[in-house]
Amino acid sequence: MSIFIEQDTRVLIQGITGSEGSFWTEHILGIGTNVVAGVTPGKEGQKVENVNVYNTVRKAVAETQADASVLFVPPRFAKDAVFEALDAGIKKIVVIAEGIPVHDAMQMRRAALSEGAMVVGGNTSGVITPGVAMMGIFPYWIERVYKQGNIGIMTRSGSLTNEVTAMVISEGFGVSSLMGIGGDSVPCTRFAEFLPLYEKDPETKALVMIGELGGTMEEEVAEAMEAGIFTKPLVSFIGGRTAPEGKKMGHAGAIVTGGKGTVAGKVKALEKAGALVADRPSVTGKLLKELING
Amino acid sequence: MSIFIEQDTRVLIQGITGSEGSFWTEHILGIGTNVVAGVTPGKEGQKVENVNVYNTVRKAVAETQADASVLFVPPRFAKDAVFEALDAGIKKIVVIAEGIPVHDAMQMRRAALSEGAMVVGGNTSGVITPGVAMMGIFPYWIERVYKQGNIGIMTRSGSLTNEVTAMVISEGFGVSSLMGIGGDSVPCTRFAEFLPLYEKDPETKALVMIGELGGTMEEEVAEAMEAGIFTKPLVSFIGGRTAPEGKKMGHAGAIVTGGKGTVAGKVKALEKAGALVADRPSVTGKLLKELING
Amino acid sequence: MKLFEYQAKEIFKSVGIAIPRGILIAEDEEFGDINLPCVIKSQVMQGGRGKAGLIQFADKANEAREKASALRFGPAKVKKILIEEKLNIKQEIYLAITIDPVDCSALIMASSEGGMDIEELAKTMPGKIIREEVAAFRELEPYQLRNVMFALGLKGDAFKQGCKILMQMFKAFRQYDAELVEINPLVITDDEQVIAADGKFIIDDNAAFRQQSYPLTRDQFDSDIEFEAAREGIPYLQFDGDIGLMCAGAGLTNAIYDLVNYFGGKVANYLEFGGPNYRRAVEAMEFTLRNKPKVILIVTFGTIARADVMAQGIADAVKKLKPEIPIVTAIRGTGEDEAGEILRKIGFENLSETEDAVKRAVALAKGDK
Amino acid sequence: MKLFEYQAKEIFKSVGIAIPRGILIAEDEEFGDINLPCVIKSQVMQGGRGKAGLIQFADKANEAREKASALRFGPAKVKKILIEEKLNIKQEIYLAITIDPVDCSALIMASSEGGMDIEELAKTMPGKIIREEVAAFRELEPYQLRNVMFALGLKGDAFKQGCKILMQMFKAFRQYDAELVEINPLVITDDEQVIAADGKFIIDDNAAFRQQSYPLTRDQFDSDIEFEAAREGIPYLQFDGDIGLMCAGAGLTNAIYDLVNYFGGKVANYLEFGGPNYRRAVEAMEFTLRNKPKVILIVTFGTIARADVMAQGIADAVKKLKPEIPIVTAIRGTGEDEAGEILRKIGFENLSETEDAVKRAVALAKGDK
Repeated sequence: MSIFIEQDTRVLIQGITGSEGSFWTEHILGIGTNVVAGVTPGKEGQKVENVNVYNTVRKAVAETQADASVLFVPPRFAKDAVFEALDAGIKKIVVIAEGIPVHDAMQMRRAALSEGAMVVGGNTSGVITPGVAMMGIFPYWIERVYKQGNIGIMTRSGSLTNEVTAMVISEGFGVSSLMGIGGDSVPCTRFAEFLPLYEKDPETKALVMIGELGGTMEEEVAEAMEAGIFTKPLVSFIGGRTAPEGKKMGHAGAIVTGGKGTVAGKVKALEKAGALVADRPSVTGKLLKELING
Repeated sequence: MSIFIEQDTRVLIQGITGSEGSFWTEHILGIGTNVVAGVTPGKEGQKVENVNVYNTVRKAVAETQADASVLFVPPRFAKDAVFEALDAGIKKIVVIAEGIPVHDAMQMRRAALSEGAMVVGGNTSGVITPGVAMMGIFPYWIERVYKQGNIGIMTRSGSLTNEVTAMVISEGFGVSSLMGIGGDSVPCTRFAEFLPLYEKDPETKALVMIGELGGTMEEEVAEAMEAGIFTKPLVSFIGGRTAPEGKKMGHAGAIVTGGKGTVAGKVKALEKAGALVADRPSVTGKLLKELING
Repeated sequence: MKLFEYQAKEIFKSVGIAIPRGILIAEDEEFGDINLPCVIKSQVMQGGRGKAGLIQFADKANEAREKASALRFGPAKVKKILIEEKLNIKQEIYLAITIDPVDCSALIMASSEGGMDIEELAKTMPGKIIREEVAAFRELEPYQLRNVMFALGLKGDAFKQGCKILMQMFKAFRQYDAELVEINPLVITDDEQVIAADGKFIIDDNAAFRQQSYPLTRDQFDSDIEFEAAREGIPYLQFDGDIGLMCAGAGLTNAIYDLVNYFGGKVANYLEFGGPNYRRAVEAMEFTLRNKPKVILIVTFGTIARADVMAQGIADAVKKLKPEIPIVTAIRGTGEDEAGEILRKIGFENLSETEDAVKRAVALAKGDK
Repeated sequence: MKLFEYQAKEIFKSVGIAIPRGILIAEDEEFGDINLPCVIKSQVMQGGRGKAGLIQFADKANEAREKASALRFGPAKVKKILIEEKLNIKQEIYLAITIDPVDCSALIMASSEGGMDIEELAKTMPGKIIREEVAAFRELEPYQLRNVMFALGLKGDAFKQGCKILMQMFKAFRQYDAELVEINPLVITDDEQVIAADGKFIIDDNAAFRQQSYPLTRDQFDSDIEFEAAREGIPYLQFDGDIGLMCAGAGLTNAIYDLVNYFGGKVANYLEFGGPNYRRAVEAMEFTLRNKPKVILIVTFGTIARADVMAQGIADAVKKLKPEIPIVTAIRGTGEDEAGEILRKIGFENLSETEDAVKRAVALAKGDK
């Protein structure tokens, strides 16, 4: 068992013939993921890493029963690709693209919600269950980060994930499932919406949340903990404690305006709900140990 | 018990200060309907038949807990009024207006479905439970039609309803709840979608469906009967057996094109599902008697 | 409102859908330059124009002129003719957008078997119809264009043109409150141009208040009476029997029409006497009488439309128009007792049962007294 | 991209939202005719213009000219000035549209307490904020305009103008891919005109490919370096410390920024070395050096961005630019062993732990060896 992606999940790769798509298809296959088809309009009949390419998701699903899709398409086409996957009945979608217009992202999230689907991203490294499968772009060959184990990781950041996760691993833990929710201001699925999956996953004993200044996603997790929706131990690191107000540090998610979305507020809410919050990445693993061992 | 509207349903009247709205408010109150508020933008503070008028549905609902609304607004404003009622959380809406653009009607139906609400109409006389309440424009004072009893009536036509119902009453029956679904080609709620309500209504022993050529709504009822969704006796009269192909007899609902939606097809489907179909209005009551008495 | 082919093509052109080069010749106009060989297409509402000889072909200008003249001044009396270049057809495609009332969607239907009637195709080869839906509130997305065009088997430049045509068709469908937009056939020419060789366009009458670019014209109707009634906002249909129907409500009218046939009669016309027309009995009867029926049958069972108001209107109309044919009435509903009284005063027996009224009208039309 | 007030007002005007009569004076321009009394508004990005003396009032043309000159040629060196008629204010309203990421809606916020800062208002009088949401795929409907305007207490002609203004604001919000459209205050004048007295407009940078009417200009940035980096597509932020950061990814950068502060250092600037920039080490280092930091701290933990490619880029940059300040690297991730090897060859010790790197950079900035 894992969350989101299983060994038998039938994965489709949209944009498979592009340079990113074909490069990562090799690695996605490499970890053991069950890739059943690829889609690139106009390239039907080709093969990438021995995976059949179709013109449309509809046809790929009809012929291969794909039930999950990871998208390697440019940001301006992400919305169309997500709609295409949803329309074909796919309920698990990962959107890697960085730079999706926020009005597009709103439509993507809204469409996913109304279809009862889970779209992860955009601007994410995706999803990985080390040793099992991945829909994303993780360097799972880096052993000091992608070691199998019982700690769930969910994160708003690509770059910081390796940093923090390495600290968790260095304390002797491993990772059950890692969900990159993406760094955009409107992620299609929000932190709190993954909690029920982690809660019921027997492989996950505790959860690490890598948060960031801006927005209200960390506060929503605190609320879910208070409401008893998530009851496992949770340790969080939240970047941007000292970030100057009103400055965007690289992406839209990481901005504080008018006192909303401050790290201080997030820390307070999480600690009140029973989580521990690391003030530096390096102590995350130690806090986790502390919390698990009581 | 009744369907759709109960004695304690808190009814709002949108467009209450207009000539149609104020005229029918008197009669809607007259039958005993629990009218709690009216809405006409700009007329807040006025009263119609002692009912308070508000500027917006949101405010009317906040102050009176209205939970159903009947709309007396011109067809070009029907969509906006329905959206306003849905947004305010109202789940039962009756749209009287005739002449709603079909593109508007599609949006109305779609919005109702996604809100889990039931919008009846447009182009309908509405809903009446004789002796209890009404949200509509029925001449309930005509005793040979609006007599209380145990026969549910659902109908696509205003004019034909009185005709057929009179024939049912003349055989000694009375009416439990009458639902006018409206004569437009895109009614917001379709025949088959009312069946679960009639099925569980203890006051309804049998159902009369007044159908019409065109569309597939009668066929959908036959399907629901075959699927066991509706199990009570059903008699139908369907107008337009001899209607010339391609001619619109007054409204968009009543047109046959290309052999689809023929009365013959509907009769065949209904009879196969166990319903009886009258070939003239005058025999509807007799068939009902025959079916009920076995 | 159903548009003429040339009007549909005007819309296509305005949104960037390619149409054949051609000219429209109205009643008194002279011939302009035409591209040869050409197709001469009568602009009439009726279907099956090809079989009826209303579409002709010509290789030379003389021939075209003669054939067009025959259509214009011969028995067909065609008022407008569209003369278009004849296309070199490589493939014909069917492409249409209509309304799905169950899913509240714009339903795109396409088939690589263009030129055929879609209803015929639906019966004989349902698997050949490609469907794509656009729900209310949603837009037609690029992937849907690809779904349709790949399924049609289009490639290269024709694929791109096809995508653009469908996108523009959809825009027109929404923009003009259409009930139907159809291109049949959509032609792919020998040199890979994708061109709308024919066009059907039906605009929702209920949206007329926001769609005023296409006013009603006489050409859209079979008769003067229908056109004039429509201009007055009174639904009127012409048939070929001898009983003139004035009924209130489409549902009841359908039932009466059936009953007239059931009892062996034939309907001359139907005029909608309900809704806003219930106070316009004089005009209504005037239109009905122009059609010269043998008997007028008036059946209503009114809700808003009060029976007494209708009856008074009929009394006024009889006084003013002095019809020389019998009139049968069954005016029921709100105020029916008063209605009976009013009619009795002018010597009419207001019947209570619809079937009795229909039987009497049928008998009167057959010459019984 | 955040627009200047005058740009926001250009958009307002183009969609039919009334703005005060006024003129824009750019750098070298002469004064035109102005409406008196007037407001002299410096077109700068910073907030709190009133308190900073960047907004002035004048009753006479001479006075206006003098005050404008002081702003243009004095220490503020304002490049563009908007001179507008002073409005006779009866009421000030707050009206804005922003994004609700949870409900995926356009969130309309309004308050009858215009002129105040909305965030201040949200803290002190949350009940005074009127909210109305328009979900993705949906349009702003007339009833929603009424909800807002009735809640604001508008009446008569002002009510109608208010409805229209909000509708047009929403159109602009969608059309321009806005993250924020704000009118604060929206003024109702003594003679019942409703006018946008100020305007904020932020366009989503990610939508730049379809929003090309507003190219980046130098005026939008605090420094030449920021402007030039932005033109190259490299995110760059200016701070006032002495450690130049080259990091990959916003998340890691935020953490490093915190760690620098945690260990007592100060950041001079941040340059995004990740994403598409990871192959552009030379340019990246060039921008960083222009800011004259005491030390450069390079931290990455790469996924797509390969550590060895980045390290090679750094080696090339050092060779080309010959920086005279110390450089600390912790370049990890895919290919990190090779990266260490490359860096070792140019005499760098590539650190493995982020904290070690930050501590060393802080120490170096303080003058330690």
